[in-house]
Amino acid sequence: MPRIALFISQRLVKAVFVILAIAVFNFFLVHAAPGDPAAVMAGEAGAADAKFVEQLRQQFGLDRPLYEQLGTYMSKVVQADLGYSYRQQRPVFDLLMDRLPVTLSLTLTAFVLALLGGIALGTLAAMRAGTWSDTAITVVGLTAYATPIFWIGLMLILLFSVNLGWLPAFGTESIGAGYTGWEAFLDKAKHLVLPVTTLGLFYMAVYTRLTRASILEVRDMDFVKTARAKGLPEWRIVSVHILRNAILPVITVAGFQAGHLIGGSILIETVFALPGIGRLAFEAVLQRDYQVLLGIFLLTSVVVVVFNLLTDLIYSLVDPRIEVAP
Amino acid sequence: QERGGTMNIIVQPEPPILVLGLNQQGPTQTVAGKIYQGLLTFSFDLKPQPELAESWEVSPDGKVYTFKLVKNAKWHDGKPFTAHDVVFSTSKFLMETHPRARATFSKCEKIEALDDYTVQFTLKEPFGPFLQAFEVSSAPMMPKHIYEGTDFKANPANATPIGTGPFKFKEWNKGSYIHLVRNDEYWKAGKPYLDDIYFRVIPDAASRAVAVEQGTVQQTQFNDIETFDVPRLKGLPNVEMTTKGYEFFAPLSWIEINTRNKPLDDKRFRQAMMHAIDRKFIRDKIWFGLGRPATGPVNSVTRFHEPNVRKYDYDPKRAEALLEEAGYKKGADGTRAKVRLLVMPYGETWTRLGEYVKQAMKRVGVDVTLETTDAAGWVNRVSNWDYDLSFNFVYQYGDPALGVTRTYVSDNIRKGVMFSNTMGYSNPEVDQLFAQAAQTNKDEERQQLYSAAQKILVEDVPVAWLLEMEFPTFVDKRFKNAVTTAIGVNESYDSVYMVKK
Amino acid sequence: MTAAAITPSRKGSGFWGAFARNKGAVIGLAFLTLIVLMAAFADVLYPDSPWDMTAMPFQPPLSDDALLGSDTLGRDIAAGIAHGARVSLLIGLTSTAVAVLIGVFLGAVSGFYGGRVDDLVMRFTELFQTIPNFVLAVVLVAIFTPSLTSIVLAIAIVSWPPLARLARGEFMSLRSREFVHAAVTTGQSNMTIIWRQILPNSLSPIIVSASLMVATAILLESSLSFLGLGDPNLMSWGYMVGAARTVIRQAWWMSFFPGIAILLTVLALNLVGEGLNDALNPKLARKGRS
Amino acid sequence: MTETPLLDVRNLTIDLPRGADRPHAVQDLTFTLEPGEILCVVGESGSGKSMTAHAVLGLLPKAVTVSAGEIRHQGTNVFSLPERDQRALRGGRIAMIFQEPMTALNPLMRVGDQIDEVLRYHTTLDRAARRARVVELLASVGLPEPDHLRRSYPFRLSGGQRQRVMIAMALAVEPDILIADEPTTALDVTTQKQILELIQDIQAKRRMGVMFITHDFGVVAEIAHRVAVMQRGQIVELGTAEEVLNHPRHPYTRQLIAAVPHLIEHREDFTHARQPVLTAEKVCKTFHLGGGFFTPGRKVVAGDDLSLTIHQGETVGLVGESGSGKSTLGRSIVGLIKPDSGRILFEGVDLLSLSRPAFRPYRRHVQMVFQDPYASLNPRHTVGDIITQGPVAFGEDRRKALDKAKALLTLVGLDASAAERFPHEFSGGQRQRISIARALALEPKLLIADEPVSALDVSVQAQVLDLLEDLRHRLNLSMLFITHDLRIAAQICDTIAVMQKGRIVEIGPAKEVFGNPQHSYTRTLLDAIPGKGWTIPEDVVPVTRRSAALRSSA
Ligand SMILES: Nc1ncnc2c1ncn2[C@@H]1O[C@H](COP(=O)(O)OP(=O)(O)OP(=O)(O)O)[C@@H](O)[C@H]1O
Ligand SMILES: Nc1ncnc2c1ncn2[C@@H]1O[C@H](COP(=O)(O)OP(=O)(O)OP(=O)(O)O)[C@@H](O)[C@H]1O
Ligand SMILES: [Mg+2]
Ligand SMILES: [Mg+2]
Repeated sequence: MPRIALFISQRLVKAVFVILAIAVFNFFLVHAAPGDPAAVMAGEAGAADAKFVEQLRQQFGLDRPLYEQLGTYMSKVVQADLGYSYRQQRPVFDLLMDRLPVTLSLTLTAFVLALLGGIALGTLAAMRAGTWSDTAITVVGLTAYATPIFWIGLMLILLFSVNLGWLPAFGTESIGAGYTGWEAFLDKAKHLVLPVTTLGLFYMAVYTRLTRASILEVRDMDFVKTARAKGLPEWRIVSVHILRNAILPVITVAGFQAGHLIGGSILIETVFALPGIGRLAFEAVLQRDYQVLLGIFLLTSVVVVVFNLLTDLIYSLVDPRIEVAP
Repeated sequence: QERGGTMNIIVQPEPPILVLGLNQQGPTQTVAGKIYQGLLTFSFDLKPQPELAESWEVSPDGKVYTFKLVKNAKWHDGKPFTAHDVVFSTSKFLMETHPRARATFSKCEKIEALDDYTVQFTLKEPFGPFLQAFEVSSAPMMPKHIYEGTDFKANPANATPIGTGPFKFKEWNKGSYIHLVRNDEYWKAGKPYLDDIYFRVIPDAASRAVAVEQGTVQQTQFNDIETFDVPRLKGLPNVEMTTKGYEFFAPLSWIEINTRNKPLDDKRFRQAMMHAIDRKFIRDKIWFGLGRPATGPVNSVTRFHEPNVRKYDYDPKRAEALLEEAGYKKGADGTRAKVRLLVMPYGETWTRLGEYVKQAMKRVGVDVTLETTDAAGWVNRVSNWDYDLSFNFVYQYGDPALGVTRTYVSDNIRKGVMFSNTMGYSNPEVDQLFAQAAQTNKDEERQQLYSAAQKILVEDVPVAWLLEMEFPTFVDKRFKNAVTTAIGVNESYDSVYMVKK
Repeated sequence: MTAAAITPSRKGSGFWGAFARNKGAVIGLAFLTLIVLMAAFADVLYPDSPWDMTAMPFQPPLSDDALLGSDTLGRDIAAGIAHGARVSLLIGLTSTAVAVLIGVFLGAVSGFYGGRVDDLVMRFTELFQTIPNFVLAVVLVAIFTPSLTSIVLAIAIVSWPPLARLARGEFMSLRSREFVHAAVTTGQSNMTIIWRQILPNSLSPIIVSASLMVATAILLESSLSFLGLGDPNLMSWGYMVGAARTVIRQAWWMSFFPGIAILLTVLALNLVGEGLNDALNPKLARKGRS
Repeated sequence: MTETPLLDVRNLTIDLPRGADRPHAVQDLTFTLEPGEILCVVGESGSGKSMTAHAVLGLLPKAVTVSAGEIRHQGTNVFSLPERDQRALRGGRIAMIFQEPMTALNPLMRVGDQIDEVLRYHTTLDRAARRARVVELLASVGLPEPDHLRRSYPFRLSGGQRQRVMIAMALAVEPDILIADEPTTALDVTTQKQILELIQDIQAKRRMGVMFITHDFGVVAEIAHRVAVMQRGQIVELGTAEEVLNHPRHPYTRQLIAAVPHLIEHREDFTHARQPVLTAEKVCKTFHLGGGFFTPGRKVVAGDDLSLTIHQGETVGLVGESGSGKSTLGRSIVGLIKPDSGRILFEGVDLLSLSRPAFRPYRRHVQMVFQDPYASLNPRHTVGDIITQGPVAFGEDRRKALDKAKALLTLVGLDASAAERFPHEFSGGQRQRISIARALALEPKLLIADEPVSALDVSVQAQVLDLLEDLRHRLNLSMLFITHDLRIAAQICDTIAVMQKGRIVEIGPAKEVFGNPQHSYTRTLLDAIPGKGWTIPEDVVPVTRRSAALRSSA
């Protein structure tokens, strides 16, 4: 499919520019802050003399002029080198890769569940528009949408870990339990239940609303009337004619949000003490770990761009009208 | 006292690195204290106890210190620990990487190994608290054979720390846990007892509390448990709480006052602050009973504390009178003055404290605007004197010369340096007293000098002292001997054992 | 797009009629009115500062000196909620207003002029949309230190892109509408056309999404406060939950009530937003029900 | 008639939900459909034509219910059947074609699959047999390369092709009733002709009963055996085509027929002695669509060497099928589009060479009336505002402009008080009068009318055309009249220009172009006009005569 290849290369070129622009933008944003990592480390050491801070600054390259730092940074970014975190004494790339699995397993599971659940509930609600089940789904969805995500997390911990003791409240696995194989997987899955539920609930509400609205829109279109006039059974009309057409706007929004789930996971990872990218980002802000912060920004931008690309591709597969147009 | 058992200890925040010589943040000390060792440790009353040094002598003029080392200590890679390691650590490694050690050992004229197991330190002039500098976090012993001739900070061996301690580094799952295992060739026969120690990273305070309750972790220390959880956790049947084991650190908290700015340059205004703030309330309601209201610059568990100083009781009336006297009359809106308070970004409790101070000062007519920032911003602003009020607490390291002097003497007014005399307080008399007291090793003489200094300082209020802070250590009742010395949880844990039921 | 979409709702009865037919919207509006009243009369209801320690700490709800209980320092939760309504609404409204200004301006310019200008503005918008919202907001607030202004600006900065896209779309489609062409042929200037012809007609979807954005802004503010990035001088609901989360197990009420306050306010705003949507965009409204 | 009719609708009454403009969509409707017959249902918009059709298929919207009457299909009451059997009836025995071929097909499904679906649910054929049948069907409706087309998505097909696919789908299982709800309204005349022929052809071959809904009497004249005329939910007249078309009895039928525009000879010939007002010389315009980093995008030639002159007092008609570039020329003249090359001379000045500010003074001389009376008035401004905005922009005093606007409103046949009201308070015809008043407010010399009546009902259409005709005479306006309806063009234009694919293929006096077309395309167009064989009966007063009477009395 040379068309698709052309399309992808076109989008990639565009994406590279966006990402480079973001890198520059972030660089200045992050450096606009007062204080630097040397200061934080001096503060945490509990005692500091001028030499110590000076040493740190030199080590971090913070004594160079800003444009020089930008130059160094950009030339590294171009080579896919995200730099070195002096605070954590590790290459940023390694740090991110350490944290990425947790965040990905959290966000992707939440995303997939939210998408499937949202589409199912939205369809149900729309096809029964006006009945009590529609009302119930709508009300619950709206409530989930309006509730602060961290608050849901806290309430779930309170209920399921503290009061009922069914599920672990934090962490990604039971440490020192020595599980292997299937047991280890189950253990990890158990740790993910509450965070995934919390994160997924909000997005499920979003997708439910979207699906419902989209189906209501499609439901009255002419081609659905045609399908009815053909004497097709209802389930086929819903699944083949209505849903497939209604799903497109949901895919757009979903693809758009998939990248932003990382933002939502800051809160989730904080509440549930998960060592993921979101928390790393928050800590990096507070500790002024420039390199890490810039790395995360870059990574998330890449994720968003990749997801947008995927969305476009899926879109072009589902919708023949989109001739993978730019 | 049998062998075996795994202990899970909270570590928070996650240390950046475990090489104690390179990083001395609190969490690093707690973890690395099991891997590295110092020459000495300290009893609860801050008397030196043997560790890697089995005995020591001080010359009568107080200038020469000679240590005899244990003979069977080995590094985790099997190499013997000798006097040369001590010399390397104190004269090379720490001089480059450890600000506190640098301050101490730069007072030495020479450091030499008399033989493989004897080290001698010769001081340029007597320094009272010299022995205090040999505890594990102040002077951790680093392996010469690994670091000699390398760039210490970039040495690849930093990823797998090698010490002489009872536990060896096994694995570090970043963001999750650090795993230490028993050092089978530990130099104390039959020790340690525990097989494994896991340090678990749990960034959320509420989660940490849950972890203690559910018994997932068996020990917490320092600020791990937020103060409001302390009363509840104290009541748990499976854990025991102690506030002992922090004597060496003896943290003291205060409101940092920028005495360069109006109206804070007025002694009476600062005294009024001392009267306006109810330190008992702070202790009881914000620190939930932990700590003691501070009376002056030296913590009562630190050596040379002077109890007989001017007392500042909670007395808003008195505070208002002092403000009137200083000329701060009430304006139309009931406000006498406006100041900013830069809240220390080290957790909820300090935020609550900020809110309390704001309300307390409002009661005497001083309008306080709260400012928050992150750690970097806080260090940056305080060390560059861009603040009116802030909070701070510092460790006293057992001796005023180590942990108190630096805050008040005028030659430590250094812009851009944190934990210096950032208040800009300057009193030649105080400078003089502190200088003399450091240079003698006669305890009575030092007591007199320090008492005099404390009286002056309490009168001048260069900072508004709040609490002699206490940290709660929660330990699972099955684990014994966790807190035995003045450095508490930073100890090597070679004598900790688990009682199996 | 047919004429129905731009049929105006000037007729009072039409707008209110359509609005009132949506039961949820009426409930939401009633609730919102209550919250606004509470915010307006917070000083009358609780004349003292919400920071004042008026009760014993840790008083459960329905105790003598604190209707909804007191917090860890003995501050009245009810007073906090009443005063917090102000902050939440203030931040929600101002940040939305700023976002609307930025978004509509850029979107209008982009949609009206098209071509290069459009390209440039859209690339710029894309940039902001690629960085995850909340991460950017956290970084902005942390960097510029938390204060009312920095929070409002941060929320506005992360919220404007969707509005810009919406406004752009509206302007683009309205620009090629015949009444705009008619305005061009009758010799009206670009400014007049943007201002008098297009803007009023693109307003209703913008109003609808702005009303929903107020809700999102309130949620964002509470999330920031929850992470300790709120203005320390303002008693806001997010702050209250954030401050109480650590004692949630001893004192559920401290985080429960402010959490409920956020939930209800956001819910009410959403309901009102949907009602506005029904009333202002009647085409969609009809589909939404039947 | 001894055999039971195919379809027998008796006393059908359909209720509308509360709040609708009337209580019943249709009321007490009775008619039959015999095999082999085409029954045309005509009537104005909203008269209940579609509702009736939907009721037959059991596809009424949820809120709409049948409250009385019955529909019998070969004797069995449709309503009494269980849902399963109703479904079998639908698509199996009764098939339907909808008005909009653009939206009536599922955009995400290959057309072959869409036809296949019918076969799957109404026959027991296996896969291969179904496929063969699909190909056969596509071929039978005259689609080229049916085996290839089967795998296309609807968006690749033209409107006419889609409508053919719809018909193929409807015929899939050989139903005995075909309901066509305005199946050609959205199509070009030429395509319309083909589709009408196709339906007639198939109907005749299979002896189907066809219920054909339309509002175009030309179409009725072309195909109907019997005609039912509906007004406000009731059948006001039902009879054979002959009876209804040539001897209408009901006043409503007569009114409808009177409004039908007709290919008639133009009443007065234009004398070319007068001054040219506007001359277009070699105007070219090409649109570039899409295109990105690598792709060049698509080119559409909308104007290719267009030349044309409009004299003072002359009406030039621009006709041609959709997309031929008519609007592009009109818009270029008023400056909404900038052509790539060529000159547009207004009283000797080349408008295209002028800068924006220099162009402005000329704007008032060239005004435009747009196609859509709904979309061309800003819904948020009062009618007074709308009319005065132009003069105010040219520096006129608001007060004065408003007085003038009121005078204009009376001129176009509205009350002066209309100035205070908003556009949505007017009917379509009234709105078009308002937009004419707006165009006149600047006292233009030239009026460009871009399909000004195509969005209106026939009867309203006639009124607006009358008005334009009247104003032209009174104000001595020049006019460029764009339309795709040749009957309308014939009625009011002096000169006709025929466009095809961006070129003017024929231009000349109306009489000559219609009477003696030179270009083959013009002939195709003329040939495709439905109902040519039918002339409006004498006793029904033709529109033009009525308008002449109106003019002399004014
Ligand atoms: N879904 C609906 N709900 C309520 N009323 C409707 C609905 N659809 C149509 N109507 C009303 O029913 C009446 C008849 O409509 P119908 O569609 O049958 O008219 P029509 O003769 O087909 O008109 P057109 O020529 O415009 O297609 C109209 O008054 C219309 O407003
Ligand atoms: N702004 C535009 N951008 C791109 N293509 C355009 C634009 N306007 C018109 N076209 C294309 O130019 C061609 C001629 O369009 P134009 O509107 O002039 O046709 P028309 O004869 O008026 O048709 P209709 O009868 O449908 O109104 C069409 O193919 C159309 O798609
Ligand atoms: Mg119809
Ligand atoms: Mg056109």
